[in-house]
Amino acid sequence: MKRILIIAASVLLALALAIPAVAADPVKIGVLVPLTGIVANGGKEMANGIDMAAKDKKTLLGRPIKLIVEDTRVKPAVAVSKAEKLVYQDKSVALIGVFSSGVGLALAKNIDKLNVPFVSTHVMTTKFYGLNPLVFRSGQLANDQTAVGNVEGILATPDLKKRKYYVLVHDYSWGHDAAKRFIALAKAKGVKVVNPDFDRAPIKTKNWSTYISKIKASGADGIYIALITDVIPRFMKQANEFGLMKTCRLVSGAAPGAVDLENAGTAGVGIFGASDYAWDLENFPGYQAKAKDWNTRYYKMYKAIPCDAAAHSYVGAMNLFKAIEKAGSTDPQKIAAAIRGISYDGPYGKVYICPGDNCMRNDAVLTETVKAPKNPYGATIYMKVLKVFPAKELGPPCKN
Amino acid sequence: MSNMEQAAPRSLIFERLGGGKAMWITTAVMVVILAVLPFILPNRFYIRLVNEIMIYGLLAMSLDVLLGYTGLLSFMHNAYLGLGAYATGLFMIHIWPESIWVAMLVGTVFTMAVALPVGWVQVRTGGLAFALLTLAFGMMFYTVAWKWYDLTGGDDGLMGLPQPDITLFGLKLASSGNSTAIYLFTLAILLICFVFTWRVIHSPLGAVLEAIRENEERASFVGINVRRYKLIGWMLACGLAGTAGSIYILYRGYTGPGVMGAFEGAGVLMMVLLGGMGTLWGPFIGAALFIVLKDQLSSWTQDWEIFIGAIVILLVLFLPKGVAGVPALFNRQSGGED
Amino acid sequence: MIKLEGIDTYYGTSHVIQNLSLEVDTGEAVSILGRNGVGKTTTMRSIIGLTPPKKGRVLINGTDVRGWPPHKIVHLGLAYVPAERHIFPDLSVEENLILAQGQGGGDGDWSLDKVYEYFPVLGQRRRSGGTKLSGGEQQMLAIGRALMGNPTIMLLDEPSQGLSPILVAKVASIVSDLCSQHGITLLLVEQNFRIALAMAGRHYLMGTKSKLQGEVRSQEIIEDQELIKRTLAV
Amino acid sequence: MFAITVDIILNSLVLGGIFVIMGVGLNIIYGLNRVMNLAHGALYALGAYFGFSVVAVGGNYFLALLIAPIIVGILGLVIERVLITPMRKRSMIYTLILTYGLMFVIDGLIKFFWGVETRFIHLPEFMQGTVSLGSASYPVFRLVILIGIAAVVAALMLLLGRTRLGINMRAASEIPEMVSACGVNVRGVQISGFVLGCMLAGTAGVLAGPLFTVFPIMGHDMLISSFVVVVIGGLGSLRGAVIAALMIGFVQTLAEFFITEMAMVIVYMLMALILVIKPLGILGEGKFE
Amino acid sequence: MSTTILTTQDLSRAFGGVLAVNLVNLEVRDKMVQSVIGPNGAGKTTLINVITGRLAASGGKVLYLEKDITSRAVHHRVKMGISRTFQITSIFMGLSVWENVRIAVQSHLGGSLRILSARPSLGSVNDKTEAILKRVGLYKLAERPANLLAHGDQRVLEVAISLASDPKVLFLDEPAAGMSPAETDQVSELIADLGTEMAVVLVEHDMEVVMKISHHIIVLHQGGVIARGTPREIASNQEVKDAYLGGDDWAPLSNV
Repeated sequence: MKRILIIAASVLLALALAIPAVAADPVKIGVLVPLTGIVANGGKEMANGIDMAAKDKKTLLGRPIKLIVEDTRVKPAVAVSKAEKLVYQDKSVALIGVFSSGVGLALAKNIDKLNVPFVSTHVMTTKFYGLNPLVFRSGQLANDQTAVGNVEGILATPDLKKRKYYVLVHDYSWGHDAAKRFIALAKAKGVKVVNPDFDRAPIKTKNWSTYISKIKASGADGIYIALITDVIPRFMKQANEFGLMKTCRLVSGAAPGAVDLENAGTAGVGIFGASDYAWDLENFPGYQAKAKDWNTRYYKMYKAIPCDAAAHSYVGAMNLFKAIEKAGSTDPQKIAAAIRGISYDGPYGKVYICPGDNCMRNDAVLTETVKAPKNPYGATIYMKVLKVFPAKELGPPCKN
Repeated sequence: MSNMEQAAPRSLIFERLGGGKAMWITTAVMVVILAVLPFILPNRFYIRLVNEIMIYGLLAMSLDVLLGYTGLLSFMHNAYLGLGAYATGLFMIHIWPESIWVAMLVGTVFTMAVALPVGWVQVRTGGLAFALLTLAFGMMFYTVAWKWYDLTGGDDGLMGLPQPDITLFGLKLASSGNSTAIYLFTLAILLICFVFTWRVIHSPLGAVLEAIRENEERASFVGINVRRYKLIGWMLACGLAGTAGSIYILYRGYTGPGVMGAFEGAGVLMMVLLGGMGTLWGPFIGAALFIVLKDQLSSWTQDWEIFIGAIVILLVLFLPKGVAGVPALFNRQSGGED
Repeated sequence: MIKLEGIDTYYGTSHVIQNLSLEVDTGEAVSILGRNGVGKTTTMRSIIGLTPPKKGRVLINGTDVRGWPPHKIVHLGLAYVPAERHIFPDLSVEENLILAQGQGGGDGDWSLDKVYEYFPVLGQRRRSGGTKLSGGEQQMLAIGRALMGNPTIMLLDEPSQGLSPILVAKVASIVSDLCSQHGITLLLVEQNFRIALAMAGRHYLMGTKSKLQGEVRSQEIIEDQELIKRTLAV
Repeated sequence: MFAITVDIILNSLVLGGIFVIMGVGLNIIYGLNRVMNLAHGALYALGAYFGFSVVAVGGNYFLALLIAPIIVGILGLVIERVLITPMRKRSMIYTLILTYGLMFVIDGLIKFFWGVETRFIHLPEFMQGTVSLGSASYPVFRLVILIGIAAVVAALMLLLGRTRLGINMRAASEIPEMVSACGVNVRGVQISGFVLGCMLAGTAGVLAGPLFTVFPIMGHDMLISSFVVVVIGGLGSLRGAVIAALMIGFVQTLAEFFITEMAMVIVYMLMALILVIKPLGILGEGKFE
Repeated sequence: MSTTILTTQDLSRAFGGVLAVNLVNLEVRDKMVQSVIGPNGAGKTTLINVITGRLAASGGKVLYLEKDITSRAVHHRVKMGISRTFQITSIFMGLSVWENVRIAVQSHLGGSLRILSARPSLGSVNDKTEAILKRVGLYKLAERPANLLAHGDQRVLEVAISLASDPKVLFLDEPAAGMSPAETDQVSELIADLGTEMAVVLVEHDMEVVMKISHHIIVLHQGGVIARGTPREIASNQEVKDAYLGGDDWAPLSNV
């Protein structure tokens, strides 16, 4: 008898622990970001951007906005189970965020079951084009877009143009995708790549010395990397320590994380690459006012350097909020329909979601990390904007 | 018969449960509660949670067959869940997407086929070396799953699992895409595995495994081929883990190398210890507590690891026999260490 | 010096020593004679604290040390030479000696040099690993190690075990000399009464279950050798 | 080609050296206490973080190298007294699971106090840049760290070989009972061993900090690698751990250089192979030399 | 003269450089109690360990029913009819008395691989378990967990376990160790009784027991056999006395 009681008690305890707290009044939005693991910084910045958007927007459909933030730990399985929790238990009407293509694709696979729109703000794989009616990409440039930005940038910069590039990527779908896109485009445009099969480093890699040795051995004098943003300064630091950066220039498929860039100090100088946003945009005509305003407010709210992860997550959230208002309801299909074709004029100009493939089109910047001039954000290293690409130049063309 | 029942040992909780009606009534009640749960609980999140608990409970139970009944420690039993999941998934994606039953069989058999040579090597060492070898082989499987991008999808995991109908004797029951259907399917498989394992544990073979756990040397000196039976225990545990893996991928529609990681393995070990070794139902309670705690804590606080860790430490210090040891606390004799 | 009052000691569930009392005076050399398996070694371990008695009193110079950790008992001036020697295999001879240096708390002036003086063979092999020594050398090392602590009491467990008679004779005479020269109280455990006779003046005869069958002086044994054989009959 | 060879050899030594310190620390704890410390990796991370903090508040790297291990050692003492002592008489599986819980707690505390971002330990001016070795060049700080590793190993050898405490430790890993019967407080020796092991983990952390950067879960992989080292070398065998650590350092570096894809599989296969041939590891179990 | 079941030929076992068992030739005969005695460290237990397969031999042979079994696995030897008890009680502590014996009987009679039947369904196993427990006098305690038994009963239980495999040779390593006088009497009666059915090899310190129930005694000293014979012969053997209590070669000491 006792044992029956214990089993029953355990089950009750388990259920009691899982009972949800509050009834739904606010509009709930599920936010999936990594808060632990190597990309935790990026996750924090994404959460900040989305939080800022919610604070700016204040209400949806006349109801308060409630963001429920869950940690994906950058693990697809965890993310899916958190998404289930956000949707089934918390009754979130939409999911937003997500770092890493692997996580994004796993979630996309399950989205029909979950039956809510999912706006990814930090997924770069090209597989997202037209993947699912409920899945959107609004944020980070996709790999084909960064490839265009980077190759064009290389061609436009005399110092970079003649170099032979060694391609090193993180070993998962985004890395592979980014490498293939870059290599294909480089080939077409006459940029030399020494290892067309590209080198793949496990995501866990902390010790880059072997890869650095390989780059040295390859005779390359340029490096193209597609590494998770937080890792870039780490790689740079080690490349510097080995004296690799004396001979090589670095082009990155993703913008380095702001905090990590700051932590890396001067080691992080000299990262060249295309991105959607850099706070330096506030010095560029046409973006000046909006960027400056957004930067100042972001810095004030989070005591953190404004960065691309926060900016495109902000924009993604704004797109979603606008669409919910436009749909006038929290019905998933209606929201999804409203997101298609929505546009928003944010810190980096006007963006819009192409209705044909559910992915965003936006302007982008070519940047290089350099020592920062005196600035209000306390940054010592920053991404200097070299060039601005209009959305049209980056492609791909939007077909309806 | 009744005479023999009386002479049967009464020393261990599971024996008492096994001998009496109490456990079967409890089991039946639990199964009924679990079976009606999806129909009375509208929130699918809980259904998914309970589903996950059932799968990990099965995995923990299979580890307990090894640890609690045979006395062998496996650090990475989850690797065999992973093998089962990948085998089932790959079979359905590349070879035959039609039948859920065949896929499950493939998952289980493949897991056991891999476990056989591994087990053969492991049982030659014994003791702590056995445990450390499970770590080595487990990490190897993990690394292969993680690095063999073309086959396993690497870090992204295995996706795009077909969702065939669940059929029984040609009769279509439901779609495996339906989470309630998968839930009930899991429950059914779980029940079969539980009854099967219970039967095995209380069979003459189970007695041999127990004897090895209690005193390996004495076991060999009553004529038991210890290595052979350890291998049988290992194969049984791995087969069950493979089955759990098959359900896992059907339930999740996805699997990645993450489920095979070393730290996930320690989590499974923790479930067994939470629930109490040497009882078949203990691991399920352990799995429930562990999964719910982890899930809830990670939602409530970013510092959930501290709490999980602290709970584990307190449990080991003050309740080393797990939840299954709780009855002893109520007994007159204190449940002290022997 | 050493006084056991009704001690009871268990080895696991086995009740090895039942209500044992005995006494050794300062400067005395006493043996416990008995066949194997009667609990002689356990008596030693009870005194030194390795197998603490569950009941009774273990008095060292009047202090009840029952339940004390062994090292504190050693600090009262005890030294223990187990029958198995327990030489640390991966320590050199010298390191084996250094380990025990000064731990006994007595006022002796034992040093490496002095031990090497008594046991020249140890000096010659000071760098060798403990297990590379022969049985006799190991026994000497064990005794040397015990002496390094400057003990006032030495517990010597079956020095004859596994040694040839010649070696035993040598060891026995060295130890006897040492103890009388340095005023070390000796408690010896033996099943070979001739060694006991050679080294101790008073003997407890121990039978099954650590039951004392009597107490005799060496003279009595020498006069009546059958006494031992009657009491401890094979 | 020469440059690459130099790189590979030095990198292997650096990696192997960190493994040596970790593996030896684990083995000292195991040999004396029969505790397989799963929190060892977390203590390593903690060492790196303390090192980072010492530098961040204005100390220099060498001060960090001194202070951080001491703090980790003190923590080790607390852990031993509060958590390990009550477990002495229990089966080893309980300490395994207990230290696993401890690992989570320390991981969580690191995140709580230092946040989740990657930290960089700033090194003194002279340690930046490269030094040329013939036609090859190598980062100065890596050489300094290599020297640091050598110094730690030498100090450890002196401690174990020449001091009273070292002799006591080696003896206590063999026949603890006899150590006690020689008048040495064997519990004290065991506790010192635990603290020493923790200090070594902390030291490895400070040394590895500038190599791999400092981040919350940095201890996880290091723990697994240390396990591999300890198992291949033979549980409790210090010499075995050194041999195994250097071997793994080389194998891992070479495998990463030449095949990348399955580098770690090679390492695990090697471990399995060694254990099949020698189930107790290269130098067997319980040797503490 | 009863038949010889087991013989050893120059059996040796070395630990490091020390020969714990040195060229021992032994003949174990059916339906007899033979005792192996000797002072501490004489190599008695090592000898049994080598014969029963717990330790490998360093030299020599063990012949059982004229088959060379020197390097057979332990469980094979048990199946062939060689059974033993240990100096330190070795039973299944967490199991009941019944289950302790039952598992041994089951292992002997077979059925261990019948995974789908319940344990009590092996009828012949149960019958035999019951018979053995009754014989050794533990039947009343069948349900009790072994770890809660008195020390003496645990030792008897170990004998019961070792009887389950219908041994032809039974090695008993100090079965009476730690027993009370009454228990010792009981167990020696049991051993004497067993000696009428099978070959029993007894290692025992309690000389009263040895002298009372042995038919034949072998005396080991420093790994080698120094005497063999009937209890009476051994009792009067000077060499044996010397080994135990010190012989004439100790003479130089006696005048110290």
